[in-house]
Amino acid sequence: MIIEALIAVTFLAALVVFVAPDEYAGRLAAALSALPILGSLWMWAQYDASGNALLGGSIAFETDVVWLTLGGLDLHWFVGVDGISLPLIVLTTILSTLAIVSAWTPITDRESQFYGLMLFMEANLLGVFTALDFFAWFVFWEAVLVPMYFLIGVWGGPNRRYAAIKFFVYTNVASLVMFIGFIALVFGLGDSVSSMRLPEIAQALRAGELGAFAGLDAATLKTVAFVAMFLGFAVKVPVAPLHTWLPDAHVEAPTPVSVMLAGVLLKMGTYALLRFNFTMMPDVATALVVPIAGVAVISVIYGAMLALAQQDLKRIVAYSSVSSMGYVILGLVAYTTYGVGGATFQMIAHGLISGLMFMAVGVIYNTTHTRMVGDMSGIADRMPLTAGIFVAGAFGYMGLPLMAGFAGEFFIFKGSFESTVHAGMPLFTAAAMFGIVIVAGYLLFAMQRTLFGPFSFDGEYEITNAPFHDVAPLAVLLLLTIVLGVAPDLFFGMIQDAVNPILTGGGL
Amino acid sequence: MAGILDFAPAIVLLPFVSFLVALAVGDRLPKGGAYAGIAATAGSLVLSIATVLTVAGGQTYDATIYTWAEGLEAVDLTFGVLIDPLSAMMLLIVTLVAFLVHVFSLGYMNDEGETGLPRYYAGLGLFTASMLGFVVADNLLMAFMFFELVGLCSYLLIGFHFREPGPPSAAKKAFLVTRFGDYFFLVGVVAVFATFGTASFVGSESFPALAEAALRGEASVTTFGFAPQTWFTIVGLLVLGGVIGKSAQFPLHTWLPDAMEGPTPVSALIHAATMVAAGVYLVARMYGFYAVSPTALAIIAFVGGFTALFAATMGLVKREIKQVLAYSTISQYGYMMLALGGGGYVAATFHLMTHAFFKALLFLGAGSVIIAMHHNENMWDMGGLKDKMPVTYYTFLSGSLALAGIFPFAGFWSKDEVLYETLLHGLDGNPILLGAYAMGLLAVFFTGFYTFRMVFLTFHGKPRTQTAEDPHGVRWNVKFPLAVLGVLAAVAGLVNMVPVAELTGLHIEFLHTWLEHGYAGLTTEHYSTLLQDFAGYGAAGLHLSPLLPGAVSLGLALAGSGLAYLLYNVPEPVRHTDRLGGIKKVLYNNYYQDEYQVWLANGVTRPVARAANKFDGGVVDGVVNGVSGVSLFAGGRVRRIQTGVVSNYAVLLTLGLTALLLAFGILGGWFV
Amino acid sequence: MVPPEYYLLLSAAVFCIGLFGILTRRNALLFLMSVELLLNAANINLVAFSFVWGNVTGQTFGLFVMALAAAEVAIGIGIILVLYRNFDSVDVTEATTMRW
Amino acid sequence: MFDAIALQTEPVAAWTALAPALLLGLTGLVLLGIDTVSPKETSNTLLAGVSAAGSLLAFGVAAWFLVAGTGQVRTGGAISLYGDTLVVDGMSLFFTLIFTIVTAMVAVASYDYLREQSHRAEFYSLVLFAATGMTMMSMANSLATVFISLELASLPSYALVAFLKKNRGSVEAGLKYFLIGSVSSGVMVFGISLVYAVTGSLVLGDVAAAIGDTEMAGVLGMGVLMIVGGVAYKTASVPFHFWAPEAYEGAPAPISAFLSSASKAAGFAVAFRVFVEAFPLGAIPAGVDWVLAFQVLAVVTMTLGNFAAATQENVKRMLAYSSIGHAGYALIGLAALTAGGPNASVLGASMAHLLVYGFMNTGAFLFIALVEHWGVGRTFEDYNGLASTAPIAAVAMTVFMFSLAGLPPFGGFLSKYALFFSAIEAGFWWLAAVGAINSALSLFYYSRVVKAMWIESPAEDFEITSRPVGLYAAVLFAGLATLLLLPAFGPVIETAQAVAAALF
Repeated sequence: MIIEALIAVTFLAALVVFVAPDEYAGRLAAALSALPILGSLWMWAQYDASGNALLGGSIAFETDVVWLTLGGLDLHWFVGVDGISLPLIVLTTILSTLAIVSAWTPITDRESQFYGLMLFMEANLLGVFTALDFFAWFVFWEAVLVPMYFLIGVWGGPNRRYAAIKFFVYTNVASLVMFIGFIALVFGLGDSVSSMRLPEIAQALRAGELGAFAGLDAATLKTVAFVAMFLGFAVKVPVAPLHTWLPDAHVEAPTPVSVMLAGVLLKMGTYALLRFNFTMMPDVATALVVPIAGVAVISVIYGAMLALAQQDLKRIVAYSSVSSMGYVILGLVAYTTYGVGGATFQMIAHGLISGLMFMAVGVIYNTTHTRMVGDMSGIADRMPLTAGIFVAGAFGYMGLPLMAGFAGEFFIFKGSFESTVHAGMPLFTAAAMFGIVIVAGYLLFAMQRTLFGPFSFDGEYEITNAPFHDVAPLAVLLLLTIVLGVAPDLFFGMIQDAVNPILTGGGL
Repeated sequence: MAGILDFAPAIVLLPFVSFLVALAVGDRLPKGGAYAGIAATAGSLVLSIATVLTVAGGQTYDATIYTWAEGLEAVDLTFGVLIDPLSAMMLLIVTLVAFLVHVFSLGYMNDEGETGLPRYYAGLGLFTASMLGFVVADNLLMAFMFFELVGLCSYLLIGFHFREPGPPSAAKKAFLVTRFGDYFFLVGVVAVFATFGTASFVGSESFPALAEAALRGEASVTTFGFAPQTWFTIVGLLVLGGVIGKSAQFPLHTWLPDAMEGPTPVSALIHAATMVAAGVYLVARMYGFYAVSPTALAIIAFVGGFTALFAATMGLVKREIKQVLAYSTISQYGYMMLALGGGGYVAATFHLMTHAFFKALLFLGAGSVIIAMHHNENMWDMGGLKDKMPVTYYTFLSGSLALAGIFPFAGFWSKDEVLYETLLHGLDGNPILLGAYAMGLLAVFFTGFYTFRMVFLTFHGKPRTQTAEDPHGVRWNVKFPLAVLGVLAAVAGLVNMVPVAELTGLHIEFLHTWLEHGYAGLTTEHYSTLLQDFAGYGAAGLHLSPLLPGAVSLGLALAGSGLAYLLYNVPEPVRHTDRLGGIKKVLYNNYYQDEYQVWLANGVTRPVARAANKFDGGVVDGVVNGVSGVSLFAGGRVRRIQTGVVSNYAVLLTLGLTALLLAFGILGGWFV
Repeated sequence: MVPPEYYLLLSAAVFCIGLFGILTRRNALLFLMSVELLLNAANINLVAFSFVWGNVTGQTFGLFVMALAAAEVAIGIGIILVLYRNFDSVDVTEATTMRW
Repeated sequence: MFDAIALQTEPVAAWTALAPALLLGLTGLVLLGIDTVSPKETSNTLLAGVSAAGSLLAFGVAAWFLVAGTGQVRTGGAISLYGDTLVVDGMSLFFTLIFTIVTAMVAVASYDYLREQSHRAEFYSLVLFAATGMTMMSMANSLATVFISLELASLPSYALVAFLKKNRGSVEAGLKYFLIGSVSSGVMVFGISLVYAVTGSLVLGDVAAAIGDTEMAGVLGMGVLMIVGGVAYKTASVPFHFWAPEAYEGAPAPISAFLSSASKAAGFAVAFRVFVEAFPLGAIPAGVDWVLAFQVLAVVTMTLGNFAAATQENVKRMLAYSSIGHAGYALIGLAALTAGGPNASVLGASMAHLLVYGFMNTGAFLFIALVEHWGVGRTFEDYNGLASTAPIAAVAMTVFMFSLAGLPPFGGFLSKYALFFSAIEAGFWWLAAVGAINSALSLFYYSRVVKAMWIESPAEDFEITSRPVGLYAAVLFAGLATLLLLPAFGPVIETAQAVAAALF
């Protein structure tokens, strides 16, 4: 019941905050959002399950009741966690609180609505990462869009209307495509499944019980469904060339929302890819390894090149997210312990680091009211602490050893280089790895131009050290990044444990 | 197990603690945390000496101290400490130089009233710790991780004066160029894991051992469809990428001269003992892996020889004292690479050691000169300083003699052995080595020239500026390190006097004996067998007396120095290098190396990025917006059907019905 | 006796005439009358085939249709009346304030 | 379980199964009675109250019957009345629920909407008579009763649309609605006559029995297609949809709600019964492929509706087009039928969608009524910043919009996805795909309303003084229902599919 409690508490918190007066909505939201953190940490401490939730492993904190019946299939309220979802839950709760705190400065109107929506989004995210029944999961998956639409649309920058609707419609189309693909798959399984519970479907698919459906023979149906679902999730990740909603959304969104968007929402895509495509249909995934690894490499390099061309700090970080998530795809398709496990770890690592970077950019923006590289120089002179953390975060983003980013990336590189799914994997890996040079390039250029050199700033704002509650979240994130970088086993153990079952059987 | 070696991790941790202290409370400590750093490095130094002594006693140490990532049904990734003669010697060098640099910094930074000292000492501490961690690393992954941390520290320290335009840019360049090399290194690490399933340096399960076994057909490893030796060569060269970057070998040497933007003690640390040495040390550390691949060896040797000459020529015409030293550094590390490639494992280590001493000395000496000259580095503004600052002068002189390779100073012995080994193996019928040797030999002449051009311009003749008339004095904290190093630069060579041994028959090549100890797979004998079996070095078994080659190189060194003496040891030296004309311009601009690399970065990459950005905005996003645009346009057209005139509705309704009727009529065949 | 196809043709003809009227007449009343033609075309079928099949279902339904036609006209006239009040004409193409 | 069994075992009491319809009709008469007793000072409250009470009572009875099992398989199947021309079964009761609840909401909302109007009694009674007609439609088991009940539903609607006699828009809407309606009913009745010509019967069962061995497939086909036309008119589907945009835009907003929710549902009720009972897929001659016809109509209708809605400036008209689009979705219920396929779940999904649609769409139109009541303009721009002055109502409207767009956590999400789900189940994944594309587009224009209310800032301050109780009550009730239909969707879809199964 802990999971239900977690989600319910967060929903209630959202309601409470929504009706709370604006003056202390922010403080209240932060305080209330501490509860989910405690809950998730308690789960982490109590976690005793092993194996992959979808492939017969034991499921922690499980609940399973029938919700309704549709087309002869039971839809369950079926939630639980395993080594893949638990780290993401911890990430979600922690990042949400930090994002809320980081919102105290920039968000100045309709606060109660803002924080209410943030908590509402957190609740749905928790649902996404815990639900193990397709329909329940899909409800949360779609429900995340609603608060995000408002958060971008109401509190966003000048071009927020366009960004919000683009995000809204683009990702919604993706979900529909994915939905059709998955449902076709379910009916292709025919009587071998009696419900929409993901474990049932995953095991049936890996057992090769898929039959012909709607005029498509089993093999074709499987491939078509795989592609449809991959496209659907790829938009969320986002994988180039389906990424164009992201920069707009990030640039327009207020900092805390960017943090959640980059830190958690993108992980929904990779999490779903892992849970659905790569867990359920490894045979198709390995058959399509070349295109998949191809788009992964393209995302890495192309995204990094785009970041290199940006002048807006936030756009730089936004595009670099595209780049970093490309690594995750590469790791997933490798089908090795380090590859898939590293991809999962990289979700957490990138969640922390991109959150850190967006917050740092936000703190700079709060003081300077500009994000343009050309508008400022040498601000490390006036806000050394922020600059210092910015530098640390940037090096984390470049994959500095003993920070979480390096762990994730190295695991992925190791795993995909030694992968046997395709003879070309070492080449794909080497190509993708060049991203670490480009990322260093654009981040170093950006820092040199903005933080260092003689101080100059053409704006009427007084540039001083940021308030404590702006910098504190940064420090926390930096600390977490280093802790995870020094001791990746905090999560990596349970991740591997949950990932390994995926790597055997199922036509591999 | 010997107690003292169990404290080896402390050697690494002490400076790290000083980093934390300086970072946390440095601004509340006297001297901005300097004492913490000095104490820590002193402690490390003592421990290192103890370590060396223990190792001399024949003990070694290899233990996994931390499992970084425990693999489930996969390999573990661990941190371990490996203490053998090589790492012990390197520990000594690093801690000694680091300690002296900390002391010197009191004079160079504190006394000069620099701001941000906690940041500076934190940087130094972390830098030392990272380097020591790299030195004791017992596997390639750990080595890489600390290698990267070293890079980070170099970024932080070179960019210490971040308020000026120059340093941040230099720091960025240093990190970026080395990062480019590290990219290949990382690919190499991953490849090593994929090939051998382990990355440890030592033991029968270490990857060099496995490589050897594989070539001897005693083990099988994944070679991705290549012949084992070919694949090992590829992997070795990938790792070498990182070496070339960090050790500033051609073509990735360009960052180093710019790195002179950093505070001079930092330059000393970087060039003498830490960052740049890391590359060469890495090759020595995994020498067993390179020894099995003649191609890799040849490439290493050739790159080294070429770099030695190439950098030396650039050093000829520089105006700033630190620039000369920078190019000399590149050149000297070229020698070490040459030695490694040429099979002179001991020679390389030897030169690594002597160079550490005399180059640290030269940089610190330059630092003290710069203090005296109120941070003016232009040699043409100096002159006649030898009377005003004798300590600096004589120590600097000792260092210069060592650098130029003049008998009996340290540099002579090591450089001489480098060239000797290379020649020896070259004569086995290895033309590439001979070519590399020729370049190395030629570089000796230039080295002598630029070294003494520097000395004479700086210290001899008449003072050419007001500041040179009465220079700013320096205190004990500057003189003490100079003194220590000055002595070492003079005598360090005595530990390995191969030619003398040759003459007298005495066994006084201590370094050889020193490096014959330790783990079976990491000794000089083992390496020479490997070289003989796989690279054919020494296969012919011909003997060559070291005397003649020694004499030749010494002669060249003297010639170079002598020419410098003739030209520059005069009261009013003139810019003789102007006679070189166009060549000088080329040399002065470093063969336009920077230009083309900057062009690659800004002239090629950025336009490509901009093009990609245009493409992204225009095509990729254009499609997205196009779809919505088309839909809305279609919607705008569709609604036009609704004309508002009810008669039209009736018409359309009828037409629609009729269409349906006809379509289905024909489909269903009603009209037959 | 008359074969049933003829009834179908007749009713179809009447239906088409009604439809033609609907498409061509702009006067609301004429439009209404044309609609009546449609209904009567249906009645023809109903009555005729009631005779053919020999049951009275069709005829009964025919009566219902007439009744409904009357009711429809009643409503229709009312609407046309307010149309005239508001648009000063009974031309159905006049009322086009709402479109697209 | 009460005496639901008794209801049908004792023939004398069989007519009591008509209770919902009778209650609605009686309420209408009572209203007229009240008006005749005191023509001058009839209290609006009384009228609204009576009509609301009557329809709610009917709702209650229908719900009770549904729960008790009246006319359902578990109690011996459909109750057939008057020579099998009317049947009371699960489906009719299910649809009755939709009609009655919508009627109740409309009645409550009209309390405020009609405050300045005269002839209120007529208004309410017309609404109730129309509702009666719709209930009859859901029970009609003979083409004759189908046509009569359809007219009984239509004729009051014409008058209601044109109710605002001084308002050109209302009158124009009435005219167009009436003219197209009369033409369509002419077409439909002619179709019926053709079917009669072929089969010699009007009772659906007998028709089904007779079509098997006919040599006049062509005539039958024309007849069937013309009945399709009649249905298409009632459900506002292409090509008989032309009346809808104007009628919904011009009519008093509560009536727009009534027509677009209840009347549309009634059309589907008729369609489901007629085509499943009278022209079963097994027995129908090869040439007469009405499923294909509905597939064409479904695709064209949803596409046209959504595309046209995407570029409207007037919110009410946008809703009108969106309601055409939703007719397209619901048509999937007929378009995805296959001989021996999962027809029950397809049909049931469509019914469930109509129920949810009944709440969310009614609510949306009633919100428009509220805004008209405030005298705020009708375009998107006029809605700018509405949330700041009327947050509660704005929240409700947001719920309706997102639910119509098919976003969680609202009923519309599950009903729409249940529809696509069953379409794919029946193997018509392409229908689902078209639906998906359309709903993506619909997300765009629905969110325009939300954007206007929440994101845009008002041009000038509204002077919103009143907080009309009735409208608020109705809107909030609809909003709450839309929200609760997500968790409570289980019983809805299961009932719908169970009663749909009884048809096959």
